Amino acid sequence: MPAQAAESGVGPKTGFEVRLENFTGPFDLLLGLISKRQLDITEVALSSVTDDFIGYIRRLQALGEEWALDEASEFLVIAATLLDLKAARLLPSGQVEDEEDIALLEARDLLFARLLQYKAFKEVASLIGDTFDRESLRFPRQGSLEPHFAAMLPELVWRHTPEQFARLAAKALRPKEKPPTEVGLDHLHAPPVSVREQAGIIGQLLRHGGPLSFRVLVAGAESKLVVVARFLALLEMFRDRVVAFEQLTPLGELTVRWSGPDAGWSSEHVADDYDAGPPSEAEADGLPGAPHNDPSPAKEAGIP
Amino acid sequence: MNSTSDSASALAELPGGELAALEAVLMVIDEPATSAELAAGLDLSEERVEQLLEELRLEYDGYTVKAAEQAASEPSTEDTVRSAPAGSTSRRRGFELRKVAGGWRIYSRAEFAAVVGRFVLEGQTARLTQAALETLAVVAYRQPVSRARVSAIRGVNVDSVVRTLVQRGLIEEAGTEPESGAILYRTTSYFLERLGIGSVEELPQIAPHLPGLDGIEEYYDAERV
Amino acid sequence: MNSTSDSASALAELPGGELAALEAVLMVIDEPATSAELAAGLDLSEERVEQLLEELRLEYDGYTVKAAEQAASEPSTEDTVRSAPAGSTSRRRGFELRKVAGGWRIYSRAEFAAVVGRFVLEGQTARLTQAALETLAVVAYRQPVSRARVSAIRGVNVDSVVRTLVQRGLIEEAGTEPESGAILYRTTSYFLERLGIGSVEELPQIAPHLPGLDGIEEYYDAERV
Repeated sequence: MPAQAAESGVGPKTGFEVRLENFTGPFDLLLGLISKRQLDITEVALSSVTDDFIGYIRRLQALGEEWALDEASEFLVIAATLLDLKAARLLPSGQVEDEEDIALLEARDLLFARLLQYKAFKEVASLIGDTFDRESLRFPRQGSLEPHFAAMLPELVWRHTPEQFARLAAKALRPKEKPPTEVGLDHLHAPPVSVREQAGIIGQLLRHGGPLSFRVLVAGAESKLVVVARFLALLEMFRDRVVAFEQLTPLGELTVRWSGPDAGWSSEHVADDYDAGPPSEAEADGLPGAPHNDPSPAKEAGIP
Repeated sequence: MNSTSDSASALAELPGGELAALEAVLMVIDEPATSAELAAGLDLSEERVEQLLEELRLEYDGYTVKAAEQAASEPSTEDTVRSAPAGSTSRRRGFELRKVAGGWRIYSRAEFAAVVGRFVLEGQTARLTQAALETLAVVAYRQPVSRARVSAIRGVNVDSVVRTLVQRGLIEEAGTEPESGAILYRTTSYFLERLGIGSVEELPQIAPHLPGLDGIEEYYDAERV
Repeated sequence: MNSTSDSASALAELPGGELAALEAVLMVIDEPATSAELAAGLDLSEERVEQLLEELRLEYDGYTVKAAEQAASEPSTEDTVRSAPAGSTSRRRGFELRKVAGGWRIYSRAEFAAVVGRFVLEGQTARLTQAALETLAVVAYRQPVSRARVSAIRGVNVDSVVRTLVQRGLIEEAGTEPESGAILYRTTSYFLERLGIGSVEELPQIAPHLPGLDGIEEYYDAERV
């Protein structure tokens, strides 16, 4: 888990190529890459930074590091956004035409806004760190009461029976919170979008409309969450071998084709991991979407 | 506190007077004491105590202070003068009196950190990691704040870092968010003490670093719906 | 300690010199230190440290002391003079330097015991706070246990609460942890007396309240990594 490694790392940064684990998150990495190329955040040459970013993730993978899903997903979300932006730049230049272009612009602004915000906190964090260092040179006097003062303290009022005291101990010894064995979904309070339902819609579309691009499949989505749900549904359906993917060139259009039986498949088969509240365990440890030969990509539910 | 004048005269009769009495009390505290607490213990007015504290502070720093204890009955802060030798000269002490986290406490002077550090092992704390500092910064400027919110700003899961910060006494729980039930966190007075500041308001402004924060704010709030 | 002269000159260059360095140490140590320990930490000869200690003691008592720091290279004890104003005059402090059980530390001056006592009692209650009770409970069921461990279990810094409990005679030091050197604490016989039981073994089992205690144990150990 690279982010975990970073949490305990103290050493100075010596460049991302040597010390891969040194970044404390995707924003940190992105800022590092931008400053390495001496670019202004607001006018980043996206293609080169995107390549660096993707390259960094690849090298992490090559090192065989296991990623915690929610950490990996943030990296991937940002990588995907960067790729989108880069792809848009590579296309023949044109005016802002459709809603997708506008969405892309919004995505870029959001990414930069979040990056700027992170940068601000990173800067004050380093100010706070410097102050801590400076202040740690001073030691406070730990005044302790001399026995003759301690003797002046009023006699202690003690009302606890041994049993009451034991209950108190049990309470104090109970762990405050469970160790984080699961991917946090607490922050997802959006109206529930059912993956199963979305699978049904996709099945409907594909069986009656022939092969469709992913772009078309999510065209009618009313929110980001629905897009995510449809994406997850597709993964589920891929596992069930009822859909096939086709992508002719890297970053090219992703075409989805129905490969299941004409009848007899129902979205009821789609696992309800996503729809039954937070998963009880997080077995997912690979990169979401990447290991298609993995027989069970079904638990990768943590995309925030 | 109607016995103030009696008490003041009683204190004044002791060798060293009020100033020494205040000094004696400062010796036994183990966390910053507010001027109100000190005033209650010494049975003096808070203004008088603040005046005396300021005088001690200057004296420990090596400034010559016109001893104010003779002028106990005329409480005018201007009495405390940084000036050339008047009543007594003073050398710069190995310790200093500082106001932190809203209270007063005696600290060894930073110059002697190397020497003092050989004696005081306890309380010496390991340096915080970059991740911990960033998380602490977000909590400090956005408090009270949930872990999810901090996560969103840092782009990584912060659960374990938050636990570390709680354990180190730098942040603490501050109730829950009404809608989500998520635990909120805020910084502690120990955090202020470690930073040597009086309150979170004294933290450096974040605004200059961050154009258009308000818009982003909305973005995160929208995210959390 | 053959580097004594080097170190002495290094200390002497700091504002306040050796005297201030020694003062800094004496002000913040929480247990008395012997002159040998002080000499080792300051990298000065024991004779020099004793000379400086005597000088500080006199100064705090209000005697005028011919500042010896300029004369660091001429270690002659006779230099330290109780005399009429020579270099500086000094007021009698609210604290004093005392030798207790072979060690030196700065304490509040005995004349101010009444004032200090009033301050100590002010705000003190005869009842333990919830935080103190819970900390006591953890020590009772996990003894001997270090502060770090109790902190980890309670999720907050417990340093000052532990001090209170020691002051109250409910817990006491019980050696150190071999690996870390951290001080361990155990409950006292006064604690047993207050609780009305004969020995720690008579504490009610808490397993029924707390299923899977062993697992929790491991959890906390993991926490401390």
